[in-house]
Amino acid sequence: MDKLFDLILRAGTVDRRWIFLVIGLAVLLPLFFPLGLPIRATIATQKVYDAVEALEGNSKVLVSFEYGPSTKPEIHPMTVGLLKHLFTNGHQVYVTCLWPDGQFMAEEALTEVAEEEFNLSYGEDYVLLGFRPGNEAVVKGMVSNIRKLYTTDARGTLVDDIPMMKNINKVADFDFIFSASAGYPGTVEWVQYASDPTGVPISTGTTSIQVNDIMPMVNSGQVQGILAGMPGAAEYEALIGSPGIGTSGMDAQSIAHLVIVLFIVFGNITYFIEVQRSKKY
Amino acid sequence: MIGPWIAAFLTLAILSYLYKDNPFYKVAEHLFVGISTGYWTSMFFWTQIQPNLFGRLWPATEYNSDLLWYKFYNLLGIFSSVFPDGGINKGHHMELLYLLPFALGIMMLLSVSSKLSWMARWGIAYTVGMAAGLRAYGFLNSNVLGQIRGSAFQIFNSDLPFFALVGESTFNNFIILIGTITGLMYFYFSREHTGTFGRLSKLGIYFLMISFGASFGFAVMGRISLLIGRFVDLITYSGSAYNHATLWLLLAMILLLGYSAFADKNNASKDEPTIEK
Amino acid sequence: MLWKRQIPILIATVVGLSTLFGWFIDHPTIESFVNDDATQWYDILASFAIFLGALNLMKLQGKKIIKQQSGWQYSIFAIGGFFFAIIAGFIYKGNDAVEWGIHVTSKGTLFKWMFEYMFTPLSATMFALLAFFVASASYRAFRVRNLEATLLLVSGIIIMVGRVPLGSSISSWFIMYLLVLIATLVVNVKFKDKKITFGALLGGLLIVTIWGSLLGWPIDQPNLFYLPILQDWIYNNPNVAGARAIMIGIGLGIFATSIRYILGLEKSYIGE
Amino acid sequence: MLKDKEFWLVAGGMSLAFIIYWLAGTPLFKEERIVMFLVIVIMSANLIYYTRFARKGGEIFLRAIPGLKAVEEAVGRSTEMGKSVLYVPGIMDMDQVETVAGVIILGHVSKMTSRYETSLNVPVSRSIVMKAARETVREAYTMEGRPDLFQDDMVHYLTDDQFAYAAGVNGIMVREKPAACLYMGKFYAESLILAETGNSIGAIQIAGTASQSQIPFFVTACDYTLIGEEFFAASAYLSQSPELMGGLKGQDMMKAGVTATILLSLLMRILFDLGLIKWNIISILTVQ
Repeated sequence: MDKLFDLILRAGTVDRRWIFLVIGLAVLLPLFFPLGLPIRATIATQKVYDAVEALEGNSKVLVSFEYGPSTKPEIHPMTVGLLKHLFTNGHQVYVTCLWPDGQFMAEEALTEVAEEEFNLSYGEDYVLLGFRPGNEAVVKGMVSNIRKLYTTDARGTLVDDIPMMKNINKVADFDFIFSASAGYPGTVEWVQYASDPTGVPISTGTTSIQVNDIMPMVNSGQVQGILAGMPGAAEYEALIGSPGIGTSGMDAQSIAHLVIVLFIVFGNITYFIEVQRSKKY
Repeated sequence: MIGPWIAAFLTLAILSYLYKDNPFYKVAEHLFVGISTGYWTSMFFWTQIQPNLFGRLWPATEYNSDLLWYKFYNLLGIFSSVFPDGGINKGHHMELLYLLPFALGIMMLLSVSSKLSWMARWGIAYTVGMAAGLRAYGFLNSNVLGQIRGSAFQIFNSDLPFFALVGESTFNNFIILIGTITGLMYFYFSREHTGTFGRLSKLGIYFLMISFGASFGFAVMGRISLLIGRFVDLITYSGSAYNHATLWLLLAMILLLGYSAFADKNNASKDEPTIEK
Repeated sequence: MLWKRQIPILIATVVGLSTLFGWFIDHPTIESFVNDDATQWYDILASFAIFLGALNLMKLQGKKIIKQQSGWQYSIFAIGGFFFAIIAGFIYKGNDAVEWGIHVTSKGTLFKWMFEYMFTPLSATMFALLAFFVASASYRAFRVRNLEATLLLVSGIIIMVGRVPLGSSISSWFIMYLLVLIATLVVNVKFKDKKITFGALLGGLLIVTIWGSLLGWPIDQPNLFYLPILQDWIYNNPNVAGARAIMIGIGLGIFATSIRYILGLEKSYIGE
Repeated sequence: MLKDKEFWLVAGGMSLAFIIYWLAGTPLFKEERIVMFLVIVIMSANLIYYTRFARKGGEIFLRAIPGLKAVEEAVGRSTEMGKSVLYVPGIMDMDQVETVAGVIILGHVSKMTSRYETSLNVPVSRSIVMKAARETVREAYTMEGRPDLFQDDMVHYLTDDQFAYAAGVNGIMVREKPAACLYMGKFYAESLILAETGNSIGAIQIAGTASQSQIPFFVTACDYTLIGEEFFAASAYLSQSPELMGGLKGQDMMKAGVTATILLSLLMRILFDLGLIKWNIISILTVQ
């Protein structure tokens, strides 16, 4: 028994690079050999899905991209899933960006979903209004008058020449807002300055770390559900029945979490042995 | 075509830090510091100074080449990319009040000379004063008043069950109330944490710890997702469309790092006297 | 001394008071100053200031190269990278169809290329390093040293497992068996009597087994032991309580500190 | 600071002016924000009261904060080991109150390093912070009578970018191996990169931040952490000046007030829900 304990103790003081290696493999291997764990939607994700389902046909939906490449793995699967859902249900999508690099993300998502998968026509089914600097001032500006802020869209077309922009003058003209947010400016600003004052319902998808900040608003009903990080995206993909990057990442995510938990348990076993031994002597 | 190779190299170079501090990481780190400084300098200039400052001082909407003010502007026109002909069209009106931040900005730049370094103080004082005024109100409103309102729940609400794991319940509301008040007690500075007060503040710490644990759990989730994203990119770059960039670079780096580790070992055995224990 | 001391303090006080009380004044000019201009001015100021920083960086890295201090070769990359970004930002657009100004956010420019193939992989990978650090930190620090550390650990683990698909595949009965084992371990440490330990183990296993067979082993019942539901409860209740206490503390701290700056009680930020 | 008589004159004058303004029908006043206005006035008055109380020699007890005691130990240990102290004032600019607090604490830390003749390294991520931090450190060294030890490059700029800054600070840590790393300011995701690297080089680490989502990382990876409000109290503790310590007492009274308000509003709500009073407390707590 003592020998076993010695072995465990020795393993417990292992160089942290071994931990790095194991975590790396725990993430990498499931990407090559998927397990196909079942995905079950949480209440918050279900709320987002229900909110989108509740929209009447041909609704006008504002989707705002507030994330960049460094948080792309968490948020991008959500926006792709949401766009698929919106286009399947035949809604019109208006895209804005509060982050400069959000525009690149929006271009990518729209090309993938609207152009390649759904073959929709720009200006009639979807429009990319693009990035404007000014953080929450942009949100406030859109609430009072979109046309003052956006005279042209991201591709340089005059907004007046875009068919689907007819009758769209301010945020209140939309039926739904979705904010895909990785920080400031993001969901909080949309809720404070756009959704709360105008009463247009809003849903959100955020990075895991931000969920803590937004959750009180979901509980109070200011926000219709929340997609929390990559697992949130995977749950949404499962709800709309179109598995994507989120779903394929979930096996890696589950395994990595399991490995970390095992590390913690193992660390505590060595700690336990150490304490017992120090008591003996 | 060279882009993905560079991207794959930089990704691997940063990851190599996990093994140890090495020349690849040092190159990537220094490059990153340099590029990002240049990136943000350009970004700030083109999204703040040019549109929001110059765009307000010389807006295209009020352009009039007879005015002395715009004559001066035309002189600046040698930098045509920053000061295009006919004023700057960024949707602003002329607001000469913006000469004030302009002046503070110039003073900030002048403070580079050590004799004039006091000039930066004005800008600093402005920044601190503004932050203090805005944040004092904002935080008092959302962090204090907003949270007090959140805690004043309805005890006599017949719609709520007494106990429920999912959703709101009276029991849950009490948990939140007790946690909030005892948690606040932990932050008392002018009282020794002993006796009943100490026990309550201890209970408060327990709530804080649960909260920290929950945040930590969420953070683990987010960070792992990001790593998945990085690996997916690397796998993309290892495809034949990119000439298997990832694989080649990985191989080259492992060889070089392995060689340097080997060389280090030999050096170490030569230089250092052996110590027996 | 007037220029260096009194005026800066006066600026901080006047600006602080006007932004603080500007919130209460119903006048378009003051409203727009508080809402937009005040922060806009700061943004402009900070944009000027970044040139100072860039200069400082170049000075230090340049000094390293000239004096050939250790690792000076790497400083060449820092300086090279900076000038590359400045060229992409101010001198060479790489796409004539795009105007100056929007070239920093448009497709097909050198700036965008730099962003995509240099800036993005670097920052995203640096971010992804956190996955490894988070693992090593939790391995090292999550120990059941005392009740506080244990609470941190337990709530962390429940959230970690409960949020992912794996967690919803774990039956609540499995968790109950696990709890019986842990309880047995605790009993063992406490009483140090093999008989009691064995009795506790047997009793626990029996209770769970009988209960389970009566209910027919539903995966998410009783929901107190079903991780996705348990994590939701922790998250929405004890977590909110702790977070709220910290939030109120921070709010009061920031308020009190800000008032000190405005009243000029604390002025060491300008070197007093 | 004003003398007693002058103080009451000024305070009375301001109250009088406000009453006149109120009676005049409060032109240009956003009346829906009156609750916030009163809260601000009461809280500020409370702070000023305790500041004056302390200045006049009133006794104020403050409990010990372990993290703050450790700061001096950390600097001392660096001195013994002949290594430097690394100070990171967060990654945000001076428009965040946390950063300003971080710069002020830097002032106290640099006093210690000048006394112990320990070298100090402050990489910063914003140019305005560089300017302010430099002035603060210079002043601290001058006040301690060691202007000769001060160099401009002690405070140096790295980059504005979050992760590039983290990479740069990482590099400094693994190459210079400071014996103490202090993180005081506003942090985001880079917090754990810094704290884990600091841990791997075996430095004493003390963190202080009000960034709620980052506190857990510091708590797990650092030796001491100043949590939320403790961080703002730190400069008062370190300065030992009676005014600032009086302010802390004022802060405590504010917390007591908040607790009382929570309980009182619960009670009012019960009375309202039972129909005993006609007025709902929630209506005044809702502020636009």
